[in-house]
Amino acid sequence: MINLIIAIVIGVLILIMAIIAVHHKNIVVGIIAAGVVSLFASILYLLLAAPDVAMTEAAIGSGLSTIIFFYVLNKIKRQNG
Amino acid sequence: MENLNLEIITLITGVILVLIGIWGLLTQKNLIKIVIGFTLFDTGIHIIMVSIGYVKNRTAPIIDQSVNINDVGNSVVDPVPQALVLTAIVIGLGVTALMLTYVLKMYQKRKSLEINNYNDLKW
Amino acid sequence: MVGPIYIIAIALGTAFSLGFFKKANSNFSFAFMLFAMAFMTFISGQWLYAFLTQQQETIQIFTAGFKPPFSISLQMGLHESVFLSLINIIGLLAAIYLYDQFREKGVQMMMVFVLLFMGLNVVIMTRDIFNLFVFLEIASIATAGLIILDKSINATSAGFKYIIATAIISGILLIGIIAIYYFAGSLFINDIIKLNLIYVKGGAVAVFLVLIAIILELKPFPANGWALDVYEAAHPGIGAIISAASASAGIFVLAKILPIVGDSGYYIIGLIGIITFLGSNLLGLKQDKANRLLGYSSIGQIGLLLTIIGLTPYLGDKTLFIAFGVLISHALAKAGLFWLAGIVNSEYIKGWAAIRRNPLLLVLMGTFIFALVGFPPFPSFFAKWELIMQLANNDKIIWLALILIGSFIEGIYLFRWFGYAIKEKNEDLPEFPIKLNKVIPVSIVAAGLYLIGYYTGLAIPEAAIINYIPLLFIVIIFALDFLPAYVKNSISIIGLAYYSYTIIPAYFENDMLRFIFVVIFLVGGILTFIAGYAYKGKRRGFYPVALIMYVGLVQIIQAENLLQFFFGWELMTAGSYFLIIRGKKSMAHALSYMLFSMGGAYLILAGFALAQQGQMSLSLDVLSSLSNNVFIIISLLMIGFLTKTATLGLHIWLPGAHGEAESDVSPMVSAILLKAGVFGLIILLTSTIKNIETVSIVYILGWLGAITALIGNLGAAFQEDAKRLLAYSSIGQLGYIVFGLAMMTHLGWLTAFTYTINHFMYKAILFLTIGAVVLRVGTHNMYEMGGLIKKMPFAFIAVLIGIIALAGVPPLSGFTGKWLLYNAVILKGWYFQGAIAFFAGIIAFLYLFKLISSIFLGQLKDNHRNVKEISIWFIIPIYILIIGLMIFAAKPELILQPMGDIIAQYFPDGRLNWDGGLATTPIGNWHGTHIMIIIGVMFMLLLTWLVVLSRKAQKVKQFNIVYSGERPFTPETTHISYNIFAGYNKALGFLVMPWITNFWNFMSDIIHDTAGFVRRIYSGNGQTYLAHIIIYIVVVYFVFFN
Amino acid sequence: MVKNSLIFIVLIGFAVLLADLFVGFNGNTDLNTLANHYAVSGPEEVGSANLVTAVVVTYRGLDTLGEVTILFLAAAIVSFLLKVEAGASLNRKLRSTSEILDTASRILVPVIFLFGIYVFINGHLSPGGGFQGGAIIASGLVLMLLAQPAKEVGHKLITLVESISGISFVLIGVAGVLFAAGFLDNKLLSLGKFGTIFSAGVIPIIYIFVGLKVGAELSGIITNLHENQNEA
Repeated sequence: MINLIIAIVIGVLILIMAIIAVHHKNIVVGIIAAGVVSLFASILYLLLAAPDVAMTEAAIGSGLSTIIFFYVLNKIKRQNG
Repeated sequence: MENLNLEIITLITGVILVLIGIWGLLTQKNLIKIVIGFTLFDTGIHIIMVSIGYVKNRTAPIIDQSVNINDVGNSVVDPVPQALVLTAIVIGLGVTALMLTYVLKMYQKRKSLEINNYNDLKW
Repeated sequence: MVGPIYIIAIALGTAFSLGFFKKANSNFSFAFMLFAMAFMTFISGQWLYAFLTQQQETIQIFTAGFKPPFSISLQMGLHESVFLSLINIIGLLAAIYLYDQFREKGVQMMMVFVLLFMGLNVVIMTRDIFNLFVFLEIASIATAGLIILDKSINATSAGFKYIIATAIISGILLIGIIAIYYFAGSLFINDIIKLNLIYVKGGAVAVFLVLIAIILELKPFPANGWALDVYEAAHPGIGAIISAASASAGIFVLAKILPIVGDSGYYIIGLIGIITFLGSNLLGLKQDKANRLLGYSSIGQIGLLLTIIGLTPYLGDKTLFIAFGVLISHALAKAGLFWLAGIVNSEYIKGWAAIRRNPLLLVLMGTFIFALVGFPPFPSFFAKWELIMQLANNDKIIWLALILIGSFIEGIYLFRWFGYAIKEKNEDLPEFPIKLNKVIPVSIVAAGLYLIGYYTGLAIPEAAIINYIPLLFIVIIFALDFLPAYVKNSISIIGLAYYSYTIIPAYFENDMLRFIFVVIFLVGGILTFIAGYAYKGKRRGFYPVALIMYVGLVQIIQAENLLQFFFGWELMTAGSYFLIIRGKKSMAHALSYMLFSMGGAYLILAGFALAQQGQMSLSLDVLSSLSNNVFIIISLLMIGFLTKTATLGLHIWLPGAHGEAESDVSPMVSAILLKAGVFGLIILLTSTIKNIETVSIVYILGWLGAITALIGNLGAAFQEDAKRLLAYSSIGQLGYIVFGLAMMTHLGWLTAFTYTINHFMYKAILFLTIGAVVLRVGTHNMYEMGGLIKKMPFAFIAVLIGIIALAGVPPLSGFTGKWLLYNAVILKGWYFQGAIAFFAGIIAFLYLFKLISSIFLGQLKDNHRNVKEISIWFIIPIYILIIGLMIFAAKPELILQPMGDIIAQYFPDGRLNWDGGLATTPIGNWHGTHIMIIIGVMFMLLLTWLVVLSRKAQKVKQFNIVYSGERPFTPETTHISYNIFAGYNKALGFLVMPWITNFWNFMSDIIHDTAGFVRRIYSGNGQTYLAHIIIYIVVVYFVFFN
Repeated sequence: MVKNSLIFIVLIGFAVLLADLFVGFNGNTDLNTLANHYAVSGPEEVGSANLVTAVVVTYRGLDTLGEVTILFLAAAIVSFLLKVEAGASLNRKLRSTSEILDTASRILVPVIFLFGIYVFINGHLSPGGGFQGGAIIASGLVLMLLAQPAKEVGHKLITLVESISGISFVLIGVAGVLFAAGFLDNKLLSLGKFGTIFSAGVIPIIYIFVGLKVGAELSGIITNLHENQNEA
């Protein structure tokens, strides 16, 4: 039961974050929000008895992926300035 | 709450995430936002996949102290979707990295992140 | 044998090892990679060989030592080995072709390249649906990597569009796969097939998602903008791989997952396919960029393949053969064209005119274009034939029509493009370097097309008896193209003479009807070739194409079945197209000739298909035992043949095509080629004579023939260009022939045959003579000539005899024809039509008079003071023909009597009675020899009288002309034949107003405007393309699943 | 926004499609035959305590090979795209990093690397494996680069690791064909005692190579982006 409530809360958070990621004007916020979506997703995976997937999502989806986004964004900003 | 299972909640989350991702892909004009849309779409699919492999009240498909070695078949969730998701996540990362590199390259050429500025090829 | 798994091991090992060579010599890395590609080709090739020759059984390869569904398994069977070999060979050739790019871009590109092909290989072999997804991803990511080899902004943005589109498609595929796993509990394709998921709630949607994703990978219209941009922007070497290799793999994957969908999938795929085929080709019409055009054509061809797959239930066990023929032609030809695009390096198709600086490349391009359109002897020809026949057998008439329409549209832009390559100005186009490593792959695929075409032909019993030896002879002539023209001319004449010697005697004994035509074709061919000695230099390319036409013509005569007939028909069309386009200003005319011919050929094809429907035979005899759709079949075939006889409405190609052709080509395409249509009509009418439907059709045909005669002659009368005049005259003459045939009486047919023989002779004489004169004076315009009688007496006499014959004035054989015609008309009772034909005959005098008066009489032009008599090489054939004409005029019974016996088989009543040389009909009689003698005597008397009188004649001085003190602004206007029939024009001009030309132009405009409008959906915006994909999925889903 | 409303309608259509797809989904109560086989016979057949690992590395080893290949491809393409064209100016603007970050990274990076290695060596026993381990190693590298932006990372070393581990992976697969029952067969080595480090046949070895390879590939992508970062 507690799992259910956590799942619902996380699910709603994921969707909110996803909407922020898509619609927020600031790209940096968008990228972070997308990373948070991944992070929350990995919690869902834990709930779903998938620790392997959770680890991978955390390391790759919210970690490396976000870093790559930032590297590229940073590079673009530098070129702009 | 009787019919509301964990995996149904996550499945719905995943489906909506997929839709939000596609919405982002189709409506955002900023190239990076489009790539973000793709990652959301991808994550949504992964959540759907893991949800499908879940079996109620079972543990992770790892045989340790918590699992009765003689009754593994009745105590763990389906390992196959998890294995597939592992693969899919890594593939998704490769694709994302590639997309972002393209975006970078496009920006270097034209100094714009607006997708509408890359319509030279048409008809 | 080396196991298929080593394809993966070698490719991956190579790709991973290439990292070591980052700084090492690139040539070494290249050799290393090339070796890997060669090894992959070798493995797939040896399996193919084993399957074809050693009854090798299909094998399963289990990875990880477990049987499926527990582990991933691969399969190697005949079909897999065919596709793998095709893909790997293209890969190997592409690697050679891309050598410079590899050297420039380094090892990363080589890694990506090898991995792309490994991905495609596994995609074909795997039997696991998730594994399929992984390796499809490998292939599409590798493709995306190759696209941006070209670092231009367009290539980068196209690459971005490509990668987001494929990422979305893969995502859809993944959802489908996981849902299938949920419903089936397995990822092993064989297991999934057994479960019939389509009947499970939700399972059907899962299957749909997988199916639509695979279809989307194949770029269906209109959700394919991303792919078109890629074709346009990527290096053509990459375009070749996407179009040939990746698309082939995609088709295979579709065929692999199709059993999961079950029978309900066929309909969707067929519909998607035909929409893609039609839509893509339609939009191709407006395209003027070469690479993008190739993209449209590629997608169109894939659409055709989808259609074929979708039609599997109707094509039965022929499906594989048909799909193979279309696919192999598409893959090889498209790879070849893309590679050529890389060599020519011209963005716009007009720039391809540069290609003809290198004749070999031009021939290669022609090979690919004809292979794509489906001409013999390429695999696509036989495939298309089987496809159309099977569709007819299953009563899928609409599909049949749509496929032919799509093929026709594709032909329009392909031939327009080819026309630019042959004829568009190329003086100021940039030079392009020709590298051996680029030409070799192109040549190999072209050779492959011919070779595979030959073997596909053997697979159809009706085609297996086709005589390929004449075609081999043409290849030899082509190989000798470097020799001077007179050598090739002699070889060609010897070839035709030998050909005649081997086949003519048998026809003389057994089949008088075919004998006449084969003599016209072959003896006519020899005579026109004699004129070829007048040409100096090498005359590159002339002899092979002329021989193609003759071989095609003879094959029409020799054909024992419909397929052979059509084979010959298409060969003849191809050869004559090349002959026509050789003329100086022929580009547009050759295109219009080709389009009418192609349209006609497709009608004939459709007619044949319907005719053999349900008869289990392709023999020509099926035409005589029609039972269903008789009216439609006869109409289709008739219209098809009438395109070649240039009957009213279908004639607009002729004046330009004949008028602008070279001097010795005009008689070939006029006196000889047009008879192919007549022969077709005769075959059709003799076969269907007993069908009641024929009656009403030939009634219309009769009117058409008569009006054509009138319009043709009127058109000729208003011409100021001598060759166009003769061309229009041909339209009129063919109108008489059609009119005669349409009467369906003994005399009517005799008339038609007489006109056929006559037209062959006098039109050959006139065209040869006028052509020879044109060669001397350098213009077609009659008002720029004049007074040539003294310079060219032989030419004058030839034209004089020619026009007397043509006009139907006694004593020459034209009169024979006319006399027969009026007898036939009266007996038939077609007075109105007869009146029109009679009126047309009067108009013929007008233009014939002009022909002789304005060229040979009157004042000699200043600039023609030094012209010589026409070439002896023209005089020889002309006078041989004149002798023939005289014999036919004096002794018509020699031919007409046996002819009458033939016709009597079909029309025994109302025969012409012969009593020695005296021919009698119920309404009169005539004696060719006597008339000849009488008129000859009168002529001699008159001539003597004139000679005696002309002593008193006064010579008119050159400038003894007075214009009331006025100097004409343009001196030509004072020429007698300048606007000579202005008065008639006022009276009858409305009849020759270009109604028909306008009609066809209007049709063409409508089609082009539609294409121009529809293609705006390809806005160039990657996001719009994504939206197309999603909309496509949703629309297809709701159309087919709700 | 007409266009956006159109897209919205299409999305609703797509949502209906997905709803149709999952309308019967009510959660599993049991494993299907395939999963049950993996769960029941997996430990015996493959010897891996982590069933996901058993599926990833052995049963579906070809997928994993393909997946590694995809990362490899991505790394190659990124490196090709970001290759500094000869003659491009190399004016490096380096940010100063704080002493603390620098010191912390010096201590942390080796620990992170070790942790990554631990994760992929134990992939057959506990959650984790080659991908996770490789990703962790790559994050260590990121930390290092953040702390010391001027640091040159040995491309040669990365390439070498990448190539050698990739080739080894393929060779193990081929060895399976030659000496055992098929490509990537796990029984090339004895399965050992269930639940210990040295068990589960070649899985740990493959996972080491996968880990190294993934780590190298991700590092390759990141260093390429990083170096490009400093060259404007």
